[in-house]
Amino acid sequence: MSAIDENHLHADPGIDGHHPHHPTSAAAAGPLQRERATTIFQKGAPGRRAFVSPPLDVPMPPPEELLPPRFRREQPPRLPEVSEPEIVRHYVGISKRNFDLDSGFYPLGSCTMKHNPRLHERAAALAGHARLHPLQDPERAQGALELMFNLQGALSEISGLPHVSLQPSAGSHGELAGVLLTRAYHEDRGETRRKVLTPDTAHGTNPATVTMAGLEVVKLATNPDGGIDLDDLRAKADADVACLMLTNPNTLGLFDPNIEEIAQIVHGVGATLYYDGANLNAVMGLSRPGDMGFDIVHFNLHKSFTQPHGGGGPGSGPIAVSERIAPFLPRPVVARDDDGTFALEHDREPGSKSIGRLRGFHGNYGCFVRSYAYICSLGADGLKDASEAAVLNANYLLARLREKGVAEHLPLAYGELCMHEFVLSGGPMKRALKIKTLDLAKRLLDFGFHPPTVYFPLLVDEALMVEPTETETKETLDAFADAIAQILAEAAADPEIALGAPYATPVRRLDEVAAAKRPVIRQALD
Amino acid sequence: MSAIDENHLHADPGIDGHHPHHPTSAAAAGPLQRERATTIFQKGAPGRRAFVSPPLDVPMPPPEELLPPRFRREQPPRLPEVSEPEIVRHYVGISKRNFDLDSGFYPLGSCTMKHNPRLHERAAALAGHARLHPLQDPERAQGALELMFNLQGALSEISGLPHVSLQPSAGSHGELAGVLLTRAYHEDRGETRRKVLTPDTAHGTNPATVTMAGLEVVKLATNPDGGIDLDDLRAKADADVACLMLTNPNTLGLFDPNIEEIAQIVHGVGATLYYDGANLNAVMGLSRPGDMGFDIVHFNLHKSFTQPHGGGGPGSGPIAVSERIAPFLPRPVVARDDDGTFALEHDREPGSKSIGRLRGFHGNYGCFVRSYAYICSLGADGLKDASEAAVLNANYLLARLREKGVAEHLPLAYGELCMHEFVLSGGPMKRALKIKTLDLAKRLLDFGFHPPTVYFPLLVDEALMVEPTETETKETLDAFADAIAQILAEAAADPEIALGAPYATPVRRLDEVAAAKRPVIRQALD
Amino acid sequence: MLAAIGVSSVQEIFDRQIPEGVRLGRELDLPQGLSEQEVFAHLSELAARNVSAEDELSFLGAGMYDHYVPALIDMLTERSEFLTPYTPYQPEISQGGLQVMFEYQTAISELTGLPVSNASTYEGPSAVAAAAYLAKLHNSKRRLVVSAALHPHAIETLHTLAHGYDMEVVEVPLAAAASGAGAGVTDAAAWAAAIDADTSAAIFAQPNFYGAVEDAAALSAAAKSAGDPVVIAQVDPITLGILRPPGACGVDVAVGEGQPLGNRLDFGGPSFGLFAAREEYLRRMPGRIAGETVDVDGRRGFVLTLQTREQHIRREKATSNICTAQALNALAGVVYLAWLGRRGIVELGELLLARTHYARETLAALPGVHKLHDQPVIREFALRMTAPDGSCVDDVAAIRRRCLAQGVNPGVDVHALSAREQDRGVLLVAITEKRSRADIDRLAEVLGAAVAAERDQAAGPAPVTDEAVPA
Amino acid sequence: MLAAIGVSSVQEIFDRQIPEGVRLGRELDLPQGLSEQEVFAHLSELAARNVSAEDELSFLGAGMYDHYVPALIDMLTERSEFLTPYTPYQPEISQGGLQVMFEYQTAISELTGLPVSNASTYEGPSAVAAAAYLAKLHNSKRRLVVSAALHPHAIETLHTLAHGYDMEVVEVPLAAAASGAGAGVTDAAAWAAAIDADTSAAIFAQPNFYGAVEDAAALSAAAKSAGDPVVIAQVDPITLGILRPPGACGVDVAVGEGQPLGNRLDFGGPSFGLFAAREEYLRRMPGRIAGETVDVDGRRGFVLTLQTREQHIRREKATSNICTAQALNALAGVVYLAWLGRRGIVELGELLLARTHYARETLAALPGVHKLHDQPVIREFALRMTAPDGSCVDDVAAIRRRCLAQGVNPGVDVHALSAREQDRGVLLVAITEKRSRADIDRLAEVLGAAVAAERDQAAGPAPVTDEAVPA
Ligand SMILES: Cc1ncc(COP(=O)(O)O)c(C=O)c1O
Ligand SMILES: Cc1ncc(COP(=O)(O)O)c(C=O)c1O
Repeated sequence: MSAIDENHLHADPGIDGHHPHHPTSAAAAGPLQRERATTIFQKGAPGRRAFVSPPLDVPMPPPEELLPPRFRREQPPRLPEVSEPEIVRHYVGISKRNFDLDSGFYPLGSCTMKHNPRLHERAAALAGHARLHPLQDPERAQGALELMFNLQGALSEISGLPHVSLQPSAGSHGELAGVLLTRAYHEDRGETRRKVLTPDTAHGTNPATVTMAGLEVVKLATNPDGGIDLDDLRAKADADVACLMLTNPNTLGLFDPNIEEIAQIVHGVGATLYYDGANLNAVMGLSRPGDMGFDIVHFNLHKSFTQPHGGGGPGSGPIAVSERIAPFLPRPVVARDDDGTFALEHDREPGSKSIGRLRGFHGNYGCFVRSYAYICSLGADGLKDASEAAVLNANYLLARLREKGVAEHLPLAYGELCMHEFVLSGGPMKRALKIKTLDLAKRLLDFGFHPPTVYFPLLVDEALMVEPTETETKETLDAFADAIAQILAEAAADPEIALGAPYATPVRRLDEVAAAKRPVIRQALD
Repeated sequence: MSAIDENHLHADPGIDGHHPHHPTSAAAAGPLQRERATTIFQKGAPGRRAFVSPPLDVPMPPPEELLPPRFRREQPPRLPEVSEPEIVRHYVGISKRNFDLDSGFYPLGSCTMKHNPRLHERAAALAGHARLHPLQDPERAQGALELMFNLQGALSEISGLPHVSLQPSAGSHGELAGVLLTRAYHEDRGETRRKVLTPDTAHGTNPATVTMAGLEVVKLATNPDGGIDLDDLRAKADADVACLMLTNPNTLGLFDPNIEEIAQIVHGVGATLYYDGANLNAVMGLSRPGDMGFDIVHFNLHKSFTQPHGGGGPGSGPIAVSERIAPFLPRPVVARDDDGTFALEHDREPGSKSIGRLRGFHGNYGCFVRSYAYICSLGADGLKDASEAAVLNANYLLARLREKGVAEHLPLAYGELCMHEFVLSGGPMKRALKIKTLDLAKRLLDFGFHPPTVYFPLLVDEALMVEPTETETKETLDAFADAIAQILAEAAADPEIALGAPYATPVRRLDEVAAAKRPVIRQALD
Repeated sequence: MLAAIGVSSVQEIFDRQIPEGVRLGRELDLPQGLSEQEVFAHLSELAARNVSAEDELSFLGAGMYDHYVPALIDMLTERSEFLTPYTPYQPEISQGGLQVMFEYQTAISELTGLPVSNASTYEGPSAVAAAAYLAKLHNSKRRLVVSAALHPHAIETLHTLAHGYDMEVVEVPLAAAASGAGAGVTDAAAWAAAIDADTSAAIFAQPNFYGAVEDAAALSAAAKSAGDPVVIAQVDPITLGILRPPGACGVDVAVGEGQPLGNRLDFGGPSFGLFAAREEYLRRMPGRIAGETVDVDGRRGFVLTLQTREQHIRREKATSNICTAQALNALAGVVYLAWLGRRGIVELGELLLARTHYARETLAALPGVHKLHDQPVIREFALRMTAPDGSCVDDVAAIRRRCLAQGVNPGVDVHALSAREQDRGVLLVAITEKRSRADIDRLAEVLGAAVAAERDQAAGPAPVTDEAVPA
Repeated sequence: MLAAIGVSSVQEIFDRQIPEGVRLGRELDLPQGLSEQEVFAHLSELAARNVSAEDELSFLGAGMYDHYVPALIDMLTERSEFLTPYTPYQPEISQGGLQVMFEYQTAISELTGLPVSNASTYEGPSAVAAAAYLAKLHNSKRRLVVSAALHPHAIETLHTLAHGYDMEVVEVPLAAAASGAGAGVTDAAAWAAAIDADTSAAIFAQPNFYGAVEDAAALSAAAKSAGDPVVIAQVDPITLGILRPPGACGVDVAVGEGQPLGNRLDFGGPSFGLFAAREEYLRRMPGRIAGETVDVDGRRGFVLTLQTREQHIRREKATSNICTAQALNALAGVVYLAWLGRRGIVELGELLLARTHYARETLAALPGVHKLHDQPVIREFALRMTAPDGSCVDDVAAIRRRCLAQGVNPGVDVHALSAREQDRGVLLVAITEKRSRADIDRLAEVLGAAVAAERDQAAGPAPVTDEAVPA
């Protein structure tokens, strides 16, 4: 079915032409829809298996001697009993029930779904990287440490901040590190600041992080241009403010023109400025958070630096910080000794100000390999080109969506131009055409597109947040714009089509309320 | 669509229930069907590219000096102009228009579509195998030569014949080697024998090979039990017969019970006996061609020894021969020297009787790695188990298809039991239900199964040749049998359904006549 | 494209949006781009300067282990359909990923004997801290009692995060060597004593960092009778084929490092953290959870469920800030478990048990090498190196260096990892199914020689040239 | 299952079918089966005993070349959808594979400048023999005239197969060194003289085995005026971005080894053979051909076409016996060509041209090292090693051994490959885009020293210890 099988940009998105008002009829059911989901636990048969054990080549003392019965499990866990061919068929089969970036356009705002070059997978799979134990002696892991050192350096240069920790496991983990760093910084100065300012456009991880770090969220208003409301900021910036967390360009895809003044205000009250780097793809080589006045930045290597998203991770969320924050960085970091060798610097001295570790070992090294490969491939010029192309693509697509027929229904929420992404409002569409942003999104599935991010940022009515990235062609952008126009035209004629969408997906709209009300979160076994 | 997306064995094979007699209506079109095929040459835009050249790091003399204009190409070949993301999307997209073994049952008779363990791909990809140059000095390729030596040994043991050449590139290449060996053998004895006997059940490559090797095909009749007609054989076996080519079990899935007598007759007139090893999967560790009296055997590593079929290759067709044929073997072969090192034995002495090379280098080594891994995994016991399971599965599926409702329409063509495959006749079905074997096959596509081999062997009316292999589960065999029964029942009610099938595939029945009449075999470019 | 936008250059788009003062105005100080083959050559060269588990006979463990990863895992995780999508926000086109989560949750629930599992957290140590946060949300108490026999990284992470939670961490020491159980296990008396009514969570590891099988049921029971903490166990999933599962030992929340389940070493990440709990914690769990439901036509399907726990809905009231987690690693985990299967996980457990036992007995028979404790061990165990006078050898590093020179990495120098006094002289040795008896015997030979040489050297100077052959 | 079949054991199924006299009755004399990890360890150990192009600085070529294979090829060829189906007998569910064939045919047609291409043959040398068979079918003549500057394996294969075709092979020698062009190219006069009215095909290689660019147009024209043979060129596809294509040189059939196009070395196979021709040969081509058509609903689609040429339809009257060919390798080939693209194939050609020229000039400047010929070269060239007295060095092997000891594989000892007198003292050096200028300079250094040492040794005994350091 279209949504998951092909990037068929010019396809007829296929509701049965003869029955436009009965789109849910069995006639329209695609073949994957006829297949009922069956888990691996429901397959196989007793005694089947894939694993063959290596031989028992040591003496076998009585089992009780090795592990007394009171420690022993009584019944084996009811794992599947399946052969290798069955496992392969099962997972290859369900993989086909996924839409993916290699199969079509994925303009998911705030997520930077750029192409993932396969070179990176090849490099990361080299035994010297993939089979390197994290506790290998540093002298015997010099290649890995050099890679991390170089990556630290590149991220430092890109962010304009001198010190980097690669440890955090994802963006929100980086945020947590950042807020804890801020706390440590203030505490070190004998201050207990409790408030963290976050604009109402902020990503959910920002406020959630603040709470987990024991601080308190104070919301900042957005001005009519989509930037921080400076008056609100001035009013709230007081001595109890620990930090302002900002995304710039923000989640509206807009670069805050007052960023210098914002920094001044925040620093003026002794607070730190935190940069949520999820939108860094707009400004690589063009503008640097450090130069804007930020003290702490997190990177999402899985966004700007093309670590594949894996269906929801793994990611990696390194942070870069200014000098004043550096003493508090999580340890270890990688340092180069005078003799050119690389070392893990632990800082275990008694007076250490480090906030400590955030996780085991050194961070998601496998992601570092990929992002480092990406930085090497693009280089200084290529990174800038990538951001320029990302912004060009976004503005072109925006221009296409500001054409007549679309713009009246889906106006740009703020601004005129945009950076790497933009946010439309589905409010007029909802009022005029009686379909919501959700319906538009679901109908896009039938056209073989992943929908944009929907209902975020929260301050935009019926928000639709579109991020095309630099690796898409003009043909794809045009096809997407055409699809939006077609869906709107179709809705003008008959809103039921979108309201009932999708039709061509392995399953159609799912009952999320029932799922949450009586959660079934594992396969029942007998 | 079902056929290529899921091994959905219990799915409703979905013709629109409301319009059973209008299955070709647009209403039934699946989404992949709405996508028009577009080649990579029709994508991209001028100037786009994936390749980035390494730097020119040497002096660049004037181009004419390096390559005079008369040798130069005037216009670059019109290759595609596409970026890496476009290439990935294109080929990932068209890959989804293929049915494959990892996605469903593939009982293609005579092809042994058994599971391809991924271990083999991993092993073959090791740089020590994949990046080994064929002209590496033998002392520096000892691992590869040992692997080839061990594989030669294993194939020798499995076939019961002492000498092996790994050189042929596929089964039919092995046949060509075999017939040339036979010719060389007779010529060496001063005889010019012109005739090669092939049963009418023989695979097309056998007679085609005979012609290419300059000999003449003489057909042998099949007796009512499905074996060689001994009288016909006796009548035709004369001093001008060079060879009898036989598949045993033959292409009816039957082991010739007279094999010993056949060998006697053939050897009695001084001819050689050639074993087409395509069906070896029935008898590994159970019966050996050498012990049956065969002089020359080819193996299809891509069948019995699970080299993935790749959409039509690569394969590999090693041959094993008896002592009397050995002097004529293609060279080089791998030998072990007294000191335990391995060498490529060329036999370039003036008196060499070798027929010479059949191709460059040493054969399809990448396939050797996989098949050797397979033999190591299974071992002596496992190979026998595999053949036993293959035969058990075939007989079970046969039994299921001899149930009422099926057997009257699709009787077993010959015999009672079978070996690893069996051949049904669709003749009664055609007469009673008005659908042909082709229609049944096409309708199976809608059920998500690859059809069996059809219209082969030629002597069976409306033949359907089914080879389930040992790596399928009973559940799969049952589902397939159920599907056949369902299609027959459906045809009894309405033959039009099968006659119009398939419905759920990316394209439906294709006009092969038009394709052959005015062949369009490349993308037109302007 | 520029015409459609209404600008004359790309530069103009930036100039109109980014204030001049914060434009970079120069090129980044980074090397220029390279061709694919050059990048690959560079990354290969870096890889070649690492000694991987392929390049030496390695007994390193302490949290990540060189288990065999079956080839089908690579094939599946490299499929575009699993590798390149993001979090399944659009369930209609993400049933593959959602079903994988559901199956993963089932497998983890089975392994741990606990009814609910999330779809993954980052990795092992941070999962411990995440469990502590769950306890905080659950009972709003302030004390975290943790066994000192946890992985040091887990303890350190807990300290870091507890500061954010405004909670206090109390470490329960190891039992003294003189006690019945020997050193290397949690001191049961101290454990019970540390837990009070204000204790939010009581945390131990099973098997613990020193490889010892703890008396999990006893620790849980003691905790419950000393207060009302959430009992958290950090477990090693590969042992759960043979070890009594946490759900059957009174544990409330089980967390652990998932790497042993079909994930690469990757110099420490990415892997995944498993997180399972009793039913009552379900609505406070961190991370994604896939749930079963039906679509408008009644077809079975899966969705992300209980999202009101999550940051994108609940923002500052979320139960966790986690967003991107470890879906692909969890996929590898569940495929690995399917590959092992119901029998395989037991067989593998028994093999590890037997080999580890053999290794421990063989090594502990060497002069100067002693078991740290007598508890059962499954795939890892701690040894203490002593000088001839019986005092513990400070310089495990020197012994290790001698082994490394022979191509054998004998395991982890625990003091170098933890910097804790209790860990001086301790070597942690991991045995996976890839380490055969012959490998273990080779380790015994090399380690025996290394310890002997160090003891000799301690006794007086002697040349070591014959051992200093590079690997 | 047995009950359904109506037997009491599997054994019975066999006993009832296989005569007792030919039952094996014992176990095969092979080792017992192994676990996946053991098999992988064994195959890894074998791999480790090969010196691959990753382990040395290699200038080996002579038919297969260490070009860079982009990562996306592995990803695509490893997709189940391409890896595991067989020949597309059922076109409705094989459009992916069929379209790949159609695209491949287009790419080969573009490269060669010839209108028709099949979907692949086995590999290079056997493709030459297959082309000869096409000539036989076309004109029923008996003589095959072949340049001695073909790859020796191609000539040997042609001899083997020609015996089956009942055809005679006549080799045209190389031009003598004294001639204008130097040695290493086909002797134009002998070529013209060898071709007569009974000549079925005239075969040359472009560039030829010695790396020389032949005057293809002249050879074709000469052949056509000397008789009416099918003119067959064995071409190297990677050169066709810059070299005049066979279709523009009067060639009728172009064949060649496809390995340089995105295929691994694999110790010599599998790869693919390309096969393209003028329109008039279409219905006698060997192998699969995909053709465009429409389905019953008018959709564009692809099928295997012109199957009446093939063995499964025409049996003894087929134009070839080929069945399983090299579909997956051809897929790698067309993906590689798409990756290079219209510009890339030219840029790559220019880079190879420049580097190869540099390498030839640099090496030929070494004492005792000479160009074999003066023809232009693109990615490979032949050198002749001479003793100080100007005679050719017999022992290229000794020179190579000295280089190998330095980690440099200087190329192919041609005489060892061909055993032809003409090839004594000849070293064939291949340059790919992976061999940088620095690599070439290193080769020059090592080869220069090796030749000098051999010349010294020829002059009198001298110790070579300082060079015999293992790599
Ligand atoms: C603006 C913004 N901030 C933070 C995050 C959190 O990053 P991660 O998912 O890597 O934890 C995201 C990612 O979705 C984001 O879009
Ligand atoms: C019985 C039989 N013989 C010979 C062959 C030819 O083998 P290959 O396709 O490897 O050339 C086949 C394969 O299809 C076959 O089934």
